[in-house]
Amino acid sequence: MTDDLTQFRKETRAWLQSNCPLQMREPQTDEDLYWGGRDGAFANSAQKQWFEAMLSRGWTTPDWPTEYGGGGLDPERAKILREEMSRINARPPLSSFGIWMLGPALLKYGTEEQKRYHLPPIIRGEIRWCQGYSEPGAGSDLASVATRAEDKGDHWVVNGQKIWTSYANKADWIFCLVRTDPTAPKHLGISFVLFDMRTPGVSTRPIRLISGNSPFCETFFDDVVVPKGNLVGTLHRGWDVAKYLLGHEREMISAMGLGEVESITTGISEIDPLLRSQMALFDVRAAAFRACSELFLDEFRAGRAHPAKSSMMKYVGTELNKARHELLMSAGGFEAARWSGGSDAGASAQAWLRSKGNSIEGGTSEVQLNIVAKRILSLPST
Amino acid sequence: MTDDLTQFRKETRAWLQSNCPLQMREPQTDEDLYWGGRDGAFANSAQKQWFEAMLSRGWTTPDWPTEYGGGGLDPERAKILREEMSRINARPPLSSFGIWMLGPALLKYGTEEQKRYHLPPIIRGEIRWCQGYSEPGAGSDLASVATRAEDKGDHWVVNGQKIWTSYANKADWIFCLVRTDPTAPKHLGISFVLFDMRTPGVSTRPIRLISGNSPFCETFFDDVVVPKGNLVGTLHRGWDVAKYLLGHEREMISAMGLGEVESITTGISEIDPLLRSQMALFDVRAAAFRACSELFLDEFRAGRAHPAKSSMMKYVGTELNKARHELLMSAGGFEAARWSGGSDAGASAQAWLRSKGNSIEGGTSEVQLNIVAKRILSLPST
Amino acid sequence: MPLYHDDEQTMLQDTARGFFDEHAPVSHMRGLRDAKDPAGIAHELWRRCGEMGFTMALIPEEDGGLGLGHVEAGIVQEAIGRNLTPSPLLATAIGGVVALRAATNDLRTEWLPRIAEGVAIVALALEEGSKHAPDQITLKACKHADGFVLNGAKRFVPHAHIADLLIVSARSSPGAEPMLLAVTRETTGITMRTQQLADASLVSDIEFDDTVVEHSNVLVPPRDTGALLEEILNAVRVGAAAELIGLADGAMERTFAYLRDRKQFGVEIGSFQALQHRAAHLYGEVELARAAVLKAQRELDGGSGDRSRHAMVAKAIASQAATLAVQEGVQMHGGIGMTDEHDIGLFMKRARVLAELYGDTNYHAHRLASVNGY
Amino acid sequence: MPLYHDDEQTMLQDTARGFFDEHAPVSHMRGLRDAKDPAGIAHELWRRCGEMGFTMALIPEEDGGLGLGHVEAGIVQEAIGRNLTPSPLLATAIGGVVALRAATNDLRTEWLPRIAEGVAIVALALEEGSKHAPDQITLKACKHADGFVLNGAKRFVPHAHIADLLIVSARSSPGAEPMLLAVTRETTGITMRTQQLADASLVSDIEFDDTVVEHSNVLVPPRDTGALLEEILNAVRVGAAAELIGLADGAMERTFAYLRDRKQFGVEIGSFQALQHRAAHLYGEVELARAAVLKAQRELDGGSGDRSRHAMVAKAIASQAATLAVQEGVQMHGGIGMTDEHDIGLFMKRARVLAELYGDTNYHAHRLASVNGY
Repeated sequence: MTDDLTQFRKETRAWLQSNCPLQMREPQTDEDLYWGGRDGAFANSAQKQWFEAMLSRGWTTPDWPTEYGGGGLDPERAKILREEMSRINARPPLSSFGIWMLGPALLKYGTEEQKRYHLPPIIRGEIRWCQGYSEPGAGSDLASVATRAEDKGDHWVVNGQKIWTSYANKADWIFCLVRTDPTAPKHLGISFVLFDMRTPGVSTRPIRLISGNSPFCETFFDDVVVPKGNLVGTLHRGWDVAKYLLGHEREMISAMGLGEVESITTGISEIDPLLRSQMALFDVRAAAFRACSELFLDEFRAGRAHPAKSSMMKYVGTELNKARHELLMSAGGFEAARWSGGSDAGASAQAWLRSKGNSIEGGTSEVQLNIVAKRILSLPST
Repeated sequence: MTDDLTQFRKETRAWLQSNCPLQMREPQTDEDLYWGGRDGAFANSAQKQWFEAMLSRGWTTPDWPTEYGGGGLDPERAKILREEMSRINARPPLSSFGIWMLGPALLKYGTEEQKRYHLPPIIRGEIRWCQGYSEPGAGSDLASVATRAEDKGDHWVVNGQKIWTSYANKADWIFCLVRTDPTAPKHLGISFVLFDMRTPGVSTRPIRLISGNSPFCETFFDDVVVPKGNLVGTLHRGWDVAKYLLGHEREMISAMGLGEVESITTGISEIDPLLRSQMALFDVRAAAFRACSELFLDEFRAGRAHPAKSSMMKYVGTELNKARHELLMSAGGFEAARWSGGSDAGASAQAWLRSKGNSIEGGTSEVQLNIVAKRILSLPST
Repeated sequence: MPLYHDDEQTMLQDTARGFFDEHAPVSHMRGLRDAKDPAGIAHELWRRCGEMGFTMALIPEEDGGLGLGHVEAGIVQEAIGRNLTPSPLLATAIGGVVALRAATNDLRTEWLPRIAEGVAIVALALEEGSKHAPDQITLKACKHADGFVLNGAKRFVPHAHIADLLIVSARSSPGAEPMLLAVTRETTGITMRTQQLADASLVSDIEFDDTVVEHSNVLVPPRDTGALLEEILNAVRVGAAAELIGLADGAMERTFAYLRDRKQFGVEIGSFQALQHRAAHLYGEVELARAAVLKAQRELDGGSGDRSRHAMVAKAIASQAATLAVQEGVQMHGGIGMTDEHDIGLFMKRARVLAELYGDTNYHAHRLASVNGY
Repeated sequence: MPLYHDDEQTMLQDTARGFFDEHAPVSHMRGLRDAKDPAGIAHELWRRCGEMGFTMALIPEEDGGLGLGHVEAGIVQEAIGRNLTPSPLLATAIGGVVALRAATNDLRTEWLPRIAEGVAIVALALEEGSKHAPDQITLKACKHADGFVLNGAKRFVPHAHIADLLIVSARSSPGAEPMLLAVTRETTGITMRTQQLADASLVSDIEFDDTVVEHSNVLVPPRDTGALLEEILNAVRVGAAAELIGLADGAMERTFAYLRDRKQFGVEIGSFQALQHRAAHLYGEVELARAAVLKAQRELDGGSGDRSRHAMVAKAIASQAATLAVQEGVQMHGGIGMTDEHDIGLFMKRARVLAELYGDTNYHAHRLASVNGY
């Protein structure tokens, strides 16, 4: 068994070595991500080559079942693949809310038909998904869904508004919480539905953030027709699907994005002794967080993680990332504070401001701490 | 007017110069405090000389009315006296819960007879007081008083137990919260009474702390007879007196004890660069806290301070003092961790452990934050 | 003298807050930003600051000023901070005035009245790197028949592009005593590259290329120029600290109001104890900083020998408190706090720049430790 | 290999916890303290640790041990930490064993079996000052006919007064490669002064006065002694970190139980959101530290080139997490937490000493920064 794994590691390393273009081993910014979708275009030929190589092995989703086009790797092999990719700093070939969020929910709650219909295009990067959870005024209270789906026999008519929909203006399909029973208690009248963003009545408006960028949208539904077959899970029990998926989202946010919290030494020539001290203590935490991410992912993939531990990871990881950007701004001084021109054309300042959203999106730090206190520490409710 | 103050400062400086023995300008530890009382004994002749000199001017209580033996100074002169004492590091001549806590309450709520009876012995250090507020199991919920005072016509019979009574085993009299109306709502059936600790039925038991010292006691009342004339304020309205006094206690704890949060550079020869950074940031805070204490005392004595600001001062000051001791322990390493022998016979470690009580006694940090949030920031209650 | 404001100072505070709240609230700054205003400030507002006397606090009465102190100058600066008002007041009426009123030559009589009137704008060209380091001066001033010739560069100079006068630090040779030169912007041999910082303020990198500065434009103080430079820095550090206090107040007011009003899970979010404790903690931090700033202003006004130390403490802790105020502000506002549409993010950006300006918390804590002998 | 414990390790954890929970809970430590026990440990317990195999994890099978790794040694150390058990296990079965198993001479065969049996106790005499600084070695070892003569002192050596063997660092001259000597306690020329630390543990200052150490007692590793010293330090740092994790767990369990049970104002105090958030934050800090310690143990066992770095991280963050755990523990217990009668204060005292032992957070963060090149 261990020999098999050693062999797998050896082969994987060799395969990556010959298939991952050098350009795909460079550090990447948000702009370098490949999101796929109907309008997805590769930034360059190396990106395309890398994507296609990985896809040929099902490694855009290494641990998804082969029957839908996934890699079918067991947890140990999936970990080896991650480690070997990390070793050469290989970029993920595909960024996708379909992979990170919808896929796991479909694998657990979807019908066989839904899986066959939706999973392969996700794996192949053909359909780009967005998530319709938050609504204006609801904030952390995600279950207060006001978007209504009216029952019209074989379909619903959806009316309402979502907010904080990541890249809704670039997405092909949306997975969405709608209220199907307005008379039931808050958590019990919600359903989880999927629909095409080209359906008549769907429109989006990007939200400008303090960073100057607009990764999120307001999304409006005006008499949108959604076939009944697009329901995932049980009618009125969409909250179960949503919660399951949120746990996954937190795992992804905490473990994928931030597992690689980097040291911040790069590019700083002169540092004052106090900043150095803060960087040193940060580096200790960053190294510990990397270990913690590794442990959590190992536990998670083996089904051993406490279901609420992703909340702890999300809290710690996002706060750490914010601290990292504060330190980078301190280190960079006025140069880092530039909004235009300069060595990085405002990229440092924008990344710093962007990081402030980490502890808000995907469940605020406060919500995560509530979850940890109640579900892991069993502290009493008021 | 300003000339008068300048003249007062000049005279005070000269007077202190000739009357404050050099030994009374040395840094002091808890053991060097003079508490007075029936059994009060001076540690040495310098302490006696200093106490008597200050008393001769009423300066054991500089701003109390002269009719009871106080110094009768206005706020500006009282501040000048404090500044001039601080300039030469003069020790306070008398430590006294009578001065810090009971006196202000008597001045506000006491009858003229009570003031004439109790204030002069406090000012002269003849009677040492202790405070009977906390009860076992009540914790921060001070109003949950179970000690009962049964009405027997011209007197009460008190039965019950107090805890965290500072130096009860050394005190001559106690000011005490007792329940006089068990049927009234929690805050409305409490009275504020005074009695002699020699009254039959009073007994005390020191509590050993983690520091190894026992500044606090459990205090037991077993059919203790308290004359009705010993009631301060209105019957059943003792909570008003208690609250007023708590505000004063917090003021004293935060401003007197900690206004002088010292830098921690003394005696440290070699410090690692991270500790130095932490000390530097501590010194910034300590200097700011000294300014804040000055401002608060000025406002307080002019009657301009928000009544809940003492809670903020208590919170900030005690947390700062705890941080100071953590840094001192880090700086001192194993030497500071000694419990016996060594250069200071465990004094560093004991002072460090003692400091942990700062944010618990006199209202926990959590209680202070609640008060600030509600009374200063007007945040809503649940 | 009690540390709190006296009645006249309290009146001035009411006046200054009233003025900036009315004439230059946050929407004023937003308007200039969105219009990509090339000046970055409203000249009309600057003129009115002169009319109100805000420019005059530190100008001696014989030079047409009010002869007040740093407490008063700080009160105005705080009102600016509350409103994020883009204004050259700090550099001009605090830094510039402290520099020029020390001049023993005609510079004083030439410029102070024009500053008092709200006409002249002064910029402080004291930095050469991306972190505050006023001792690192490589700009070279060589002797010349008519005065000095400057060669080198200054960076990140706020308001330089609209300044009438630049106060420039230079050295005749490495290690020599610093010199301060009062150079008009139109002087031949000066080129500027002006760019925006995250808070939408405009700063300039300035190249000096054989720039001739006449003798009459050399700032000659009665004592040494190094000490004057320290005085100028003390003044602008404490001024920036006051602006940070105002900024922290503005951020806190918005945040606490949001906590009181915003409902989630059916209750006001301000009733959640975890947020209450953080809010109360934040309040304490800002009160600490407020007192430290007031103390420093008093020490500057009293000419205390400890004034540099108090200035360090004030700038260090005000930067820290304001940073906490904006971090908590954005986080407690949640998603809406991340949008450009909401003001709280503007406070965060301005706090970042002000925290750097004239030395951040680390810079001053480090210096304080050195002064304290460790 | 996944980072979490495998089945055998989980079984060992159950065994170790069960053993120390039963035979040496906090009351055991309290009993030794209150009796002013001159040994400071229970010899009977030590012997039973041998029987249980707890002393053997790192001893090679050919020397009578189990040939396991730092993960297993750490599991035992963690169980000790949970119970504040006074034990020479860290110095003996981790530090001592790593030192002695590297010996190329008879020291190895002479001592390892006796450690395995729970008979011999080893102390590490590596410090000379009040802060951890294993490179600062002024203890002098001069060549001599029979070996070396030691002159100088070591300080704060845990368990030295009951140790059979002292592992002592020395130098033949300033700047020379360090030497490690295995000296029996009875050797002529050794005097000890034993005192109590705040956690009631006993440490000794040791004077060496013309102490003759024979050649056979010089620890001769296959490679250089400096590298061996680093190996020993890595091992005890990670071991102390594991003990700190156990200690933090013990403190947290008591504190969270108190939050669940204790009522105030008519409700459980654990229902107050401010305390919930602090508890959850604390949990996260300890989980971070736990993972870092596990990672470091794995890296030590794998002989990774990065193991020193991981050891630094583990000790640094475990010290920090445990410190937070005891601070929150005492504060959340309120008044009762300040009494000697309650156990939480004992956790605070032990955490302080363990935080210092083999380098505190600052020490290791500083070294990490140096290794990381800044």
